Amino acid sequence: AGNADAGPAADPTELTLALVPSQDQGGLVDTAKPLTDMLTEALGMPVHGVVSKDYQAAVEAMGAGQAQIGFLPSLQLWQASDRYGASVVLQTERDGNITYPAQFMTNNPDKYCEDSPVERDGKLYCNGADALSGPAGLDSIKKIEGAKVAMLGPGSPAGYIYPMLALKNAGINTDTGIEAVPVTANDAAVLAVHNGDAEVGFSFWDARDIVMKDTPEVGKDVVVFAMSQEIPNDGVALTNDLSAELQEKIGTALAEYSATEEGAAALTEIYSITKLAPADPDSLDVVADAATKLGLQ
Amino acid sequence: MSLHNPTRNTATAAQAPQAPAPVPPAKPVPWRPLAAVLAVAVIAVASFWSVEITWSRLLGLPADIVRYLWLMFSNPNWDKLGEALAQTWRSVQMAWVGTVLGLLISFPLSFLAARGFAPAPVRGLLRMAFALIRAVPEIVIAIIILSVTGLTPLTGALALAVNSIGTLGKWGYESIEGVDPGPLEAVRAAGGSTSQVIRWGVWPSAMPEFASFWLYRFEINVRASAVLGLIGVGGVGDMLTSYTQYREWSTVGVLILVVIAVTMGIDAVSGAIRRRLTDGGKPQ
Amino acid sequence: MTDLQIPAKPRGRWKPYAATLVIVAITAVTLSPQWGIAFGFDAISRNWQNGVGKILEMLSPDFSFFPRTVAPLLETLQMAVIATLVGSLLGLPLSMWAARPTNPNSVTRTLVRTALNIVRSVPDLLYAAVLVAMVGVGALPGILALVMFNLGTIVKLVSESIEANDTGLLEAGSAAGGTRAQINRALALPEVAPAFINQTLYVFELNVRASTVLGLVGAGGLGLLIDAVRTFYRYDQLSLIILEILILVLLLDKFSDVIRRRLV
Amino acid sequence: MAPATTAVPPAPPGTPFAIRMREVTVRYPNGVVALDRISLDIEAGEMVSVVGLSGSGKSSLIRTINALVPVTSGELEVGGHRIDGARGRELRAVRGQIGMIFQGFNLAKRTTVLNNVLVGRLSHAPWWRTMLGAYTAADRRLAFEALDRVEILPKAYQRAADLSGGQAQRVAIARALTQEPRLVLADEPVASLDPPTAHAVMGDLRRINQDLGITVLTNLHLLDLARRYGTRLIGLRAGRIVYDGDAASADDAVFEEIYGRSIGAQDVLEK
Amino acid sequence: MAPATTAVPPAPPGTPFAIRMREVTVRYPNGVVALDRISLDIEAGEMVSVVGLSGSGKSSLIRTINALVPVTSGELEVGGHRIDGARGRELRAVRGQIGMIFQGFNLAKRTTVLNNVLVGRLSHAPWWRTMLGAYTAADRRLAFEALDRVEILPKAYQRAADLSGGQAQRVAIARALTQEPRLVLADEPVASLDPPTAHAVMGDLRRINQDLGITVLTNLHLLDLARRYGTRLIGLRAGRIVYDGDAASADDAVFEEIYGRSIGAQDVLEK
Ligand SMILES: Nc1ncnc2c1ncn2[C@@H]1O[C@H](COP(=O)(O)OP(=O)(O)OP(=O)(O)O)[C@@H](O)[C@H]1O
Ligand SMILES: Nc1ncnc2c1ncn2[C@@H]1O[C@H](COP(=O)(O)OP(=O)(O)OP(=O)(O)O)[C@@H](O)[C@H]1O
Ligand SMILES: [Mg+2]
Ligand SMILES: [Mg+2]
Repeated sequence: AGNADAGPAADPTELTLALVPSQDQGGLVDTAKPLTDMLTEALGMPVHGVVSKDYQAAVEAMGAGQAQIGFLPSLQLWQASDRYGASVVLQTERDGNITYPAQFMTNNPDKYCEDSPVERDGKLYCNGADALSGPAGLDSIKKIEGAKVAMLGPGSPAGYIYPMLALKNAGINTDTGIEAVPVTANDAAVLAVHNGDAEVGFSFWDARDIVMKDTPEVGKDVVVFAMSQEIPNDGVALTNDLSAELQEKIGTALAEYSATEEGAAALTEIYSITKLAPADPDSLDVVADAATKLGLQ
Repeated sequence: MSLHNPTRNTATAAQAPQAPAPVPPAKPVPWRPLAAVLAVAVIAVASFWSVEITWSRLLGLPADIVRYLWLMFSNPNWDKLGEALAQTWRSVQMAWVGTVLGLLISFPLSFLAARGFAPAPVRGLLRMAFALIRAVPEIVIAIIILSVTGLTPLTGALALAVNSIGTLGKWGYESIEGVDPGPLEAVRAAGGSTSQVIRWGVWPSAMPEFASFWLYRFEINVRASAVLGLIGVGGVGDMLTSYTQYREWSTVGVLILVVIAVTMGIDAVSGAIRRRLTDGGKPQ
Repeated sequence: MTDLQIPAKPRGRWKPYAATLVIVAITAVTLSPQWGIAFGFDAISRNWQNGVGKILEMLSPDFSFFPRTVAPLLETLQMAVIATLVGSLLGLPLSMWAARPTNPNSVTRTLVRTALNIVRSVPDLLYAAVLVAMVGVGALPGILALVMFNLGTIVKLVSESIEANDTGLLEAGSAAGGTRAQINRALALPEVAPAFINQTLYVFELNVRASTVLGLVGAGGLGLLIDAVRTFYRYDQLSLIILEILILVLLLDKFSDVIRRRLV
Repeated sequence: MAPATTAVPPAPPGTPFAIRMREVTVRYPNGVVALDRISLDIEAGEMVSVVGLSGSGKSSLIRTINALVPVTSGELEVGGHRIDGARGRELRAVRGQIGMIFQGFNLAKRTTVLNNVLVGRLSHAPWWRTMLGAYTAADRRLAFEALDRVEILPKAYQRAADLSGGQAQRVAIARALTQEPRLVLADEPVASLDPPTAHAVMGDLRRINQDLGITVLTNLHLLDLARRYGTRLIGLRAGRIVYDGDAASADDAVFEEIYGRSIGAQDVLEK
Repeated sequence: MAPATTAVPPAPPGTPFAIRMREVTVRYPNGVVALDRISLDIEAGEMVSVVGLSGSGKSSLIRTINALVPVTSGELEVGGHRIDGARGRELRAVRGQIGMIFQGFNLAKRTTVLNNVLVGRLSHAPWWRTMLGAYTAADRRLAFEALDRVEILPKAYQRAADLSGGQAQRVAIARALTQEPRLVLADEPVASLDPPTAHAVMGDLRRINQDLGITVLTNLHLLDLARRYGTRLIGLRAGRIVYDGDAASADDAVFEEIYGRSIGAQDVLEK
């Protein structure tokens, strides 16, 4: 435990890293070990890692000083800095992108596709969504009006915030204009569309991969017909009770680690991260804007 | 005295013709139970009628069950067994500490919440507290505690302890109130004080029930770690949800086997203890 | 009377002490920093204000949020009612099957017990996740998951209370030449009724609380709403939802209190 | 003596049951020998009292006759049916004709008196009726008649839990009568009743014996009752029959033989 | 009659308790009046039998004397202590000197005979000892002596659940004796015991009355026992005293007055 009365500017003698794996990716994360091992060595103090799947828990832990380093999804990055003054230092890069799109899927391509679906890697796309980056095909989402839509909880960027923002921008009243079928995981959104519980579903691109493991036909039955605007990737926030030097040290250590070949390999292997890039605070404004527009009042 | 009376066949055969039928009292109409049954029926019908369910989905269920059982158990991923056991041990630790803390706190409180052992205001307050604990979602309790003790297994144990107090307290005062009043009266008649009445009048008869629901709560706590796993304090529940979410069925199968083994183990121990306490462990 | 033939203390009196020792040992291990969860009071004494702060934040419910909670609350109740009803009606005969006095046949009894132990050991979260893959999202997987969960709980609690009760009266049925089913219907049923009704109410409460899980399978209800308000740190709205659940829990407590005093 | 199985034809419907025991031994799983090679013939229509110390085997005797306790060795026949080893449907049919009054009444406290009495019809009514609790008018009439006979008809719709001890005892008797039994086994039916109530109950038993000719076997603690209401007296001691004869002529010497040397001596209390 | 509170000094240690009741009425919450303006004086050292129909108020009388049932109106004094209205420590001290034998024994079935008997020492031993079950050698010796007196010492370490009815009854008596009481209240202590055991128990009660001078008040069903063992007989009917006099001289006319017109008549069973 930290020695509280060692002086006002004293940094804790050990750190806790809270890793909230992005739900918006295809792989399973159950350890923070490579990161904490590396940080322990680089900082010369023990760093404990905790994988938390609850957004609120991680942010509150940072707020209460129980965790100092947070690997958080975009909305929570913004909330941590907004509520508890944490500073966002790094953002993750996947396949060279620091952003990713949300996808609109349907089991009724005849209604939503302007062109005939094309196949890529065993999955169908239409309306130019096969470019695999957003935005694409957003003209077609007006047709969603009145349909049943499978969506995630309001904390999910790809499963809720960005697609809903797109619907709003397309002139649809998101409270009354669609019939929400709530789900809380990306695979469930895909399945809801596949099973016909909803005509349209939101998820990250491309959540169909998860489901195809035991339901292979999902790539053909569920067609992606639009991609949202690009969503900022998750990133790293540090609490404001750490001294500037320590913050600096942590940021550098992480960035350098991802630059080494072995570091990059480990990050890709475990978190599908190819690089940790300096944060672009502006990219979070979009999240903040969306969250305030859509927040529950 | 007629030992053998060949003309008599049965009670009715000879009696029915001449004797007038006895007049039973008017059958009382059980208004209260009838009203209760009616209310339940109305609520049930309303629920079934208003809920939006495609019942036809149930038709495919048996085939689906077979398919998923196959996915889980045809080729279990034994590589994960070690980790599963380690996480189970962690769950058991949290559950154990949570149960022990919970029972230490709830045990005296449940006496204060039982009719006849404390003033009515104390009783009302405690029952309200038990109800409140049960009303707050586990994860919210966990987050409050997390701001005190951080993302550690201790948080998990404390959250389980707080949760346990709500249920154990309720079960406790219910079974205390259900105790046979006889022995309790005997202690009172011998000049026993309230604490002595509890020790020698209530405890001997309530003990098996207490032991059985303490063990049951332990079992619940092992499983409840699924929710706590979400906040990152670990445990087998966390693994279960993650692997299910990413549809790694072969691993899920292994995890289920581990959980079943643990639960059955607890159940066997609890059964043995219960038998010992209720009938002195005599052979069946 | 000075020469009492006091009987020797029976052997085996060390057993309770040994059991206590084992329990203390397990607790020590689980509390220890090396093998267990590192129990300590230092964090609590240092940071308890944090927890109090959070609780204080929750003490002012936002009543204007009430209209938004009505529909989810009804949805949760709807599923809880159906699941409780189905679960308890299936659970009643199974409980009799799983209890020694009402089913002396040890083979079928063990069979039912084992099956229900397995049913009970699978976390509700898992039922929900698997069932949503099988029957799609919505109320159906939620209700099915709850029914499984209810079955396990009811059968365990009710069969234990059958075994704890006096069972001499069942002999009267045997002596009158009744079949097992007849005896259970005519004699065991009225005797387990209070326990059964109470456990059913308890399970109903569990089902309302399990709405967090129902949210997971897209069944909506309070669970989803709780997730939503948590995402935006609306502790005032959260406390309103908790208040609603609390009222429900208190009502159920009251019911079960009345039934216990009336029937027992 | 030759086994009586083949010699005696099953009793025709309606006739009272006789009991034949040949060298019946009952040993409980814990090793206690409750009945020790008992041979006993009770004729149809007799009214027999059984007396003995606590633990002498009175309850075991009655429970063995009804197959609630299995026979360890020996032969037991009730109304011409072999009971030792009988199982399932056949056993239920015989039991259906034996009315049993338990020492502790064994009523279902949480249901009505009437429902308790209708338990006596279980083996006679169709299965589905007993499941639904929808007994025929004839069955209900039998139950009401039995309740009337023991003068407790007004309580028919009360919960059994609300009865006083004497009333509960009478309901247990009515249940046995509702079976239209050919044999009544009563295990200490008047323990803990005050004298007027005790006499009323014993009078009821004598009446069904005399009026209906039903065989009655009663365990009793009270010697004056045994002498007054029984026609035959059986004394048990440590699982063996130590007296079997006329009830009226049993004198104090007989009772001293049954109960042991002297009142208060230590050996009369132990098994 | 003036209230006796101030007139009678509290009994010195060791002397038996007397009982004074003045116009005591007991009404249960459901409206039943169990005792109806009873006035009664029982001298220290008397041996009194109480008889009456089921529901006449015998148990209520005994339970009122021990303050297990509150007095609705009237005055009640035991051994010079006012009982109506007494609470807490004072009441416990008085109760600690009244040995009570319950109708249903009221043993804690799941603990040993010895622990049940040691309940009699609760109000005498230090609190922590009673909590831990760590009684002094002197207390344990008292318990063993009481068990020996009722001839059940060998069962000291058995679970109370494994006892036969008569044995359980004796443990209840031993518990009352272990209190070193100045007054014994016995509620139908011999119901459901066979005659030798019943006489042994009544003999025990008479012995503690005669040898130790302890006041004894016994409810009884059996008139011959009441006549034989009591020095004074009290007849209750519907909550009132209908007879109070010498036990030996109570004849059949007295009993008919207590029990009602005739045996078996319907009205004797109802409240
Ligand atoms: N279920 C049982 N298991 C083992 N032993 C038993 C069982 N029931 C009775 N016994 C023993 O068998 C013997 C005879 O018991 P039984 O109940 O027949 O006596 P009883 O004559 O009816 O006595 P009581 O007058 O107390 O009713 C006793 O020693 C008793 O301890
Ligand atoms: N706890 C109670 N609440 C209400 N009424 C009661 C209670 N206990 C006894 N009674 C009623 O009070 C009256 C006297 O009961 P009491 O137990 O004193 O009778 P008793 O003479 O001891 O009878 P028994 O011989 O059956 O033991 C009865 O009418 C009874 O129904
Ligand atoms: Mg017996
Ligand atoms: Mg009484």
